[in-house]
Amino acid sequence: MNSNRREFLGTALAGATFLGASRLPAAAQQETIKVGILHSLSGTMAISETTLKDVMLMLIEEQNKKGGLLGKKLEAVVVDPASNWPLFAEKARELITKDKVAATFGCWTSVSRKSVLPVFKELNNILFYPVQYEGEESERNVFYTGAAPNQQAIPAVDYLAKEEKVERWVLAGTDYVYPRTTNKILEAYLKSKGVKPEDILINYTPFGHSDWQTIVSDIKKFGSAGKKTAVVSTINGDANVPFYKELGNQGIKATDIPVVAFSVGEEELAGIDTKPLVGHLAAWNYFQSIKTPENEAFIKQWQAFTKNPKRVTNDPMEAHVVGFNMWVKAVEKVKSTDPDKVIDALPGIEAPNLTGGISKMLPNHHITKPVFIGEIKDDGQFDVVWKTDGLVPGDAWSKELDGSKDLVGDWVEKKCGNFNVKTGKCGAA
Amino acid sequence: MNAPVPGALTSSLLYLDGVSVSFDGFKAIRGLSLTIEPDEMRAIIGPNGAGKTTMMDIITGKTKPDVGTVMFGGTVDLTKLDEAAIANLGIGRKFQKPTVFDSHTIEDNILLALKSKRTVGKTLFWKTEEPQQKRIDDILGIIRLADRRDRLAGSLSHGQKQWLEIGMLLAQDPKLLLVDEPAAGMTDGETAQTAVLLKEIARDHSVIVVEHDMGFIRELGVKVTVLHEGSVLAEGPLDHVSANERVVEVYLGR
Amino acid sequence: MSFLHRLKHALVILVALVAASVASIAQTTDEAFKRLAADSYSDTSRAIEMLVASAHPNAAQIVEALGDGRLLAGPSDVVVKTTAGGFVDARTGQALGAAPDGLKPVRLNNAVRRAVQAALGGLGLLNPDPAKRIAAAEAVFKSRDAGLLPVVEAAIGRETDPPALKALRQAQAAILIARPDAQPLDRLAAVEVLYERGDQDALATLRALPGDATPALREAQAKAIAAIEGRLRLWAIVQNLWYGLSLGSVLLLAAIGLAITFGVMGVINMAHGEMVMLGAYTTFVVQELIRANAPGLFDWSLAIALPAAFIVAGAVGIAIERGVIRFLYGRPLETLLATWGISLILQQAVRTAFGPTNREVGAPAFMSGAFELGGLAITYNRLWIIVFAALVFAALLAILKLTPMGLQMRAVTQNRRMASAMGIRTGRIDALTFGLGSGVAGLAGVALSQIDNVSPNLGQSYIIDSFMVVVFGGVGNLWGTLVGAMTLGVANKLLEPYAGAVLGKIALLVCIILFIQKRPRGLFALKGRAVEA
Amino acid sequence: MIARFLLQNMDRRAGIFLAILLALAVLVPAANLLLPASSPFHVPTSTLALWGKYLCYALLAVSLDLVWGYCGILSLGHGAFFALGGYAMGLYLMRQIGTRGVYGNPVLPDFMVFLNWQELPWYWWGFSSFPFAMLMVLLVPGLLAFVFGWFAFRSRVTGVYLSIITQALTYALLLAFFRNDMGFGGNNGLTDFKDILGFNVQAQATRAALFSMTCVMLAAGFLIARGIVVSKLGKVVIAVRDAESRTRFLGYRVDRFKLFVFTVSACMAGVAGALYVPQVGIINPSEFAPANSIETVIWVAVGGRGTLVGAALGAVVVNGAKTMFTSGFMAPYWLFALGGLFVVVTLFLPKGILGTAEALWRRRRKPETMPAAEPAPAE
Repeated sequence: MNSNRREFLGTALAGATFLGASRLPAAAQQETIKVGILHSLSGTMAISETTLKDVMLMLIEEQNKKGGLLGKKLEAVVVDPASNWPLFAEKARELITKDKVAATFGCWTSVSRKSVLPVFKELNNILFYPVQYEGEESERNVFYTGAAPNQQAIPAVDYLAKEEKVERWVLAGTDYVYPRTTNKILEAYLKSKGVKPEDILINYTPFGHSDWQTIVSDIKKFGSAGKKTAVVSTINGDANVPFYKELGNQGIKATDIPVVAFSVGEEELAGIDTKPLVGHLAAWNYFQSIKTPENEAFIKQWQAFTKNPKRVTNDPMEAHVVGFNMWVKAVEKVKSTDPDKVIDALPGIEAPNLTGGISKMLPNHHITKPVFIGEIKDDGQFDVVWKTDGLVPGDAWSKELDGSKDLVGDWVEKKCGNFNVKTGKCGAA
Repeated sequence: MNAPVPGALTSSLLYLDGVSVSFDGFKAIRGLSLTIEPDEMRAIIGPNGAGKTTMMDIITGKTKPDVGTVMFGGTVDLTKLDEAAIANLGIGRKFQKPTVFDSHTIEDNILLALKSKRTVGKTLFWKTEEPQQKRIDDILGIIRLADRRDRLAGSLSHGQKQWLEIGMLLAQDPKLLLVDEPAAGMTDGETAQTAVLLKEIARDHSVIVVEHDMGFIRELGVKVTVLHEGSVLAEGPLDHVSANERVVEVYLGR
Repeated sequence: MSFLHRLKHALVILVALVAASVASIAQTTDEAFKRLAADSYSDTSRAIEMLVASAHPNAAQIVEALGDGRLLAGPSDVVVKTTAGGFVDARTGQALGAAPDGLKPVRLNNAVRRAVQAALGGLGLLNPDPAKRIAAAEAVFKSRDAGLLPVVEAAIGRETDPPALKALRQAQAAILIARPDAQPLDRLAAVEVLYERGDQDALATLRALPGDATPALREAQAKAIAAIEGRLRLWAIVQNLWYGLSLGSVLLLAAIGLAITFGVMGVINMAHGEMVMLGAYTTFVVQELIRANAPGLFDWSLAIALPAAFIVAGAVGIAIERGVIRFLYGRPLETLLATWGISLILQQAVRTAFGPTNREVGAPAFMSGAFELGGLAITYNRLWIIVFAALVFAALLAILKLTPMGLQMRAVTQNRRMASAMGIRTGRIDALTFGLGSGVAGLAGVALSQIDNVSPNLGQSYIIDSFMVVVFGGVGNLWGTLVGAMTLGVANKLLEPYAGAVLGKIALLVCIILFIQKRPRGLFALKGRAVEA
Repeated sequence: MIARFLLQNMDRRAGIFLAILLALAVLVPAANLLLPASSPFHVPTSTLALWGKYLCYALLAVSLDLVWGYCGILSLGHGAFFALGGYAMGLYLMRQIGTRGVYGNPVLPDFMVFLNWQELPWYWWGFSSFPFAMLMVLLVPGLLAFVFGWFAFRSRVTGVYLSIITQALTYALLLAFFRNDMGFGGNNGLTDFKDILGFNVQAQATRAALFSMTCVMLAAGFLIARGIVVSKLGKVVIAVRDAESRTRFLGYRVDRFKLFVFTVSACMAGVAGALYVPQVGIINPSEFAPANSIETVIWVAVGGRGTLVGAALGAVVVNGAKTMFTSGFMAPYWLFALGGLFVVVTLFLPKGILGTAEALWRRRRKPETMPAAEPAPAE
């Protein structure tokens, strides 16, 4: 009776979405090489990731101007994982199986990387990950163009100890894996350098923490024990603005208690009035203020592309530039975009970074990078006050942690991401 | 069946003494005392704000009195119980504004009211047995809605809802029925029928009827209690109380 | 630091007014200016010492300029860019028409900055302006440089201004206490002075007592430290209360708009946070305009932004009410869904219009910095936000209680049918009420732009807390919202030191959940039969 | 008796819905495993994974519809029960990794190794056993719901207040699970699963099996929910939704009925979460995010509140739309579309897709009757 029409409607709708969902943007012409861009354009991470999407679009456009790759044009496939981790996995699968991308550039947070990792392994494709992270990973299908802890955290601490004579340390971070691991590493490292436990204060705050009054005043207290004190900040992007505002207001000057940050770059500072922060530090592998021909060209190109003469550049953007160029070179070398061939070709590939050096892809799928320490200037830029002489090779596995000190990643000889030098076996066990 | 319980403080079914309650300073009930005998029908009248509805709220446990005793069946202190417990003791209520379950069919409304164990398990695996179905049919007959049993209660007219609610009262088979303005919004014919129905019920139930409609009260022809400002102003046969000039003054002077 | 020793000798000379030979001065200064041009931090620091040592007439001016990055150096000459914007030849001190070409500002790092401070400390002690002298004394107090003792004492000798004298004595004490060769009695007296000062820095100085100290001194030090710590502990509690109040005021601002839309109208407005965000972005736009057109007005930017934010958010609010919500009255849970959709749209709209990254909202002068009140450090922006929250609250209360519009609002919310029967145009009142609530949220946005990110996600981070506050305080009651916000704020801050930020917040949420069990309608619930219906 | 309970007065709609589920359960995996990729009827694994996810959401939606659509309890915290079920499954999957973690630690998961935890926290014990884990999938959400509901319903917290504190509940859990000290992997959550009951979770066959399992569970969940709402208890619950105090005066202990439905629904949500985790390959605290719970409410509203089938339908439609909008040229603007959808639905389809379709249909048939589960003005 009356119900069957109802049914019909229901099923029809269900069917419709089924079809709709199952045939998504069909691949256009065959003669393009597709490149996946997996960065959140909405949700909490859009703040950081949207820029990276734009940078990739710019790079691909440039490459096409140069005649594309292997005689074919590159085609960017943009998806929005919306800062939702399972959606990252879904979108990765979509990029690889539906759009048949040759490689994917994406992810910002560790959790998003962890979420797509199984997909890239299962479907054997390539991910370029451009953000500094906690290390402790070396996967065949992932290339880490951001800094490992030994390319950022440890040099920064060395600088403070040497140049600023710091004896007392506050390790402040957002409560997630990157700060946790980095602080574990730093704690071990500092103790090995003879810092007493009572001279280290570790503090974790939730994401997007906005009321810093108590913590900043605690730091002030901790700093008044008659020893030179510094803060090593692994506070996540969003929470930094209120943190620095509070620092400025409570009158903590860089000359009293310098703060060195690992997640604060030009983009983050663009949201703050930096006058009270002059002299606080950040450790990166790239600064916009670094004067090299490559960098100046890149900045000009970027500001032209975004039609915004004030638009800043930052470290993860450079990571994408380097990663993209490495991928292009590898593809040209093997005359193919076949993931297996490219993966094997990438280690050893060299590409110029924007700071005048030549970065090299290592067997553990991390790259060599210079390390810079910059002081915040009142114009929101950084003034490089220290740099490593050469380029520092990225360690996949930290020497400071018991769990991982015997591990190395080597995809060239050992074909293994976690080879245990003690047991001489792959897979640590 | 309603013989005084041994050891009871009183032989009466319902016994209110010195009950008072106030909302934010406003004394809705002050020192109200009232007793209802088994199988008695009592009409309660009084101007608006006399505390009629509040009295019912107190008896049914919706409102807890500030002071005073409310005993049921001589032994049970109603002030200690919640609505559900009181209802299960056998006190049924019909609201001033008829409240039935609009999105249920008329039959289901009766079914929900039908006397039975009210536990989760029992209702989950409920199966309507023959006698229960018969009882439902009877009640539907009594309230003249048998032919509309599958309609949604929401689709009924005001008067029909009144009847349905009375039917639900019957289904509950309570010892005491509290009926709030049953004749409101009814045609004279319906009103007459309602009076008959209530008298019918009153044969083996105690009933408290709150009503404005004097004609209706007259038809019931029962003892009347006049409430004013939360306490009893007069009590007795309708002619007797309507002769009382205080009452007249209260009604006219309002 | 070794250079401070040289600095010390230099100042001893300076104070003793033994003028070194003109030639040597010229030499050292030439050397110093060369180093300034060398663009190396160590050279710059060295240059500072030499300048001070050389007792060069412009030394103070030069070092000060260097400190604010107003010192331009080149191979040939060094120029001071005056605060007025003119140029002065550092060597001769005579004004120049314009800066010669090929000059680069001398760069600083923290080491150089410290050198500058120390130098200014030394030089400033004899500065005619007492404020400058106090600042200088503070610098010495921090640097604790024994070399400056003679200068300090000399300064004390001629000091007339009491506060400056106090500062100088403290500086002297800071130096003395760390000096083995000083008189034991002096050092004991120093402990006393530091105890008088009794703040974190004093504590730091006392703790830095070297190992040589005599038992008597040790004892005095221990006593002083204990006493100061005790005092500070008390202040810490007060401080925490203050933090609690300021957090409470933020919560109040975020929630009070909701107390109207949700509390008074019963509309669950999930887009409330976005109204706050719009307010913040309005502030940003206003500041941009001011920066571009009338920089002089910058300190007034917030004052100008307030009405703008109120109007923008209020207008959007009215639009939402007329466009969507009015069709949903009596179905509060449906409004929840619709407004949630609206909040998504607003967020993405702002993201598209302003980009996803944070925008900078500057702090006007009167809102930056902090001041000490006893042991209490009070930051101006927090202070102003508290004041602002109080004003907004009072204003709202007045509107609802005193104005005819407020009267009509309450009438409509209490009995819609009756109100319309009395000829109140309920539709109009609804729109206005919702607009008012949204506008107030906009005002909150102006305040929050001073302490938080101005990003499309701004609103999201406050919406839940706001609902907690309103529900906790009791729907439909502004006072409830006030008490609710303050209670939550203070409780949060009192918990934080022990439980940490996260656990503290969790504990609080659990408390609210349990509290609602006890008082299902919040702190200030309406009673009586009216509520049941 | 159970069979009777589940199948009592089965109507056409339910029948067809179950038929569809059964068909999906059989045909889709078959089309995925047996047919060659070239065949036009071949279902790619990605679609399989996608639809597995949708159907988990559908089960969550059904569970929410049970409490909201029929009992009038708008839970803004149902994501919490979903996530807890997911975590229970996640713990099991983590324990299955064994020595295959990057550090090859037989006991500790990787994240515990490099944050040098010394031993496994007690609350991880037993999760290496599948039966125990499955028990927890039901028990943990169920227990939380029971305790929470016992407090809330007994003290008659209703309407908006209830919604807000359910939100507080899931928010508190969100914060708690973010903490690394909790030992649930903090923000990264649990991931990099190897196998389930000895089968590789990545394997196509396993995926297919999980998909079928999801269909079956959704069917089961639907039957249970349906059994409840058509029983007399269902009638009572609807009565509570429409006139709570009246129901009390009839002698029903309203709080107990609410508690029962709420707990059942929570268990159902837990199962949904447990099926969800192995298919998406990660569980992390963001599943507790209040926004997720609100979205679930919206699926139900879109599909049609108080029509269990509609809830499932809504979940699939909204998520399908999300999948489409978040790729290609729409990517930067999809939030407009999604937000717009919610506004439009609440304004013009207050009964949701299914409810409206029904209403239209009935208007042409018998104007005066309405479906038993007509959404009443919520309180």
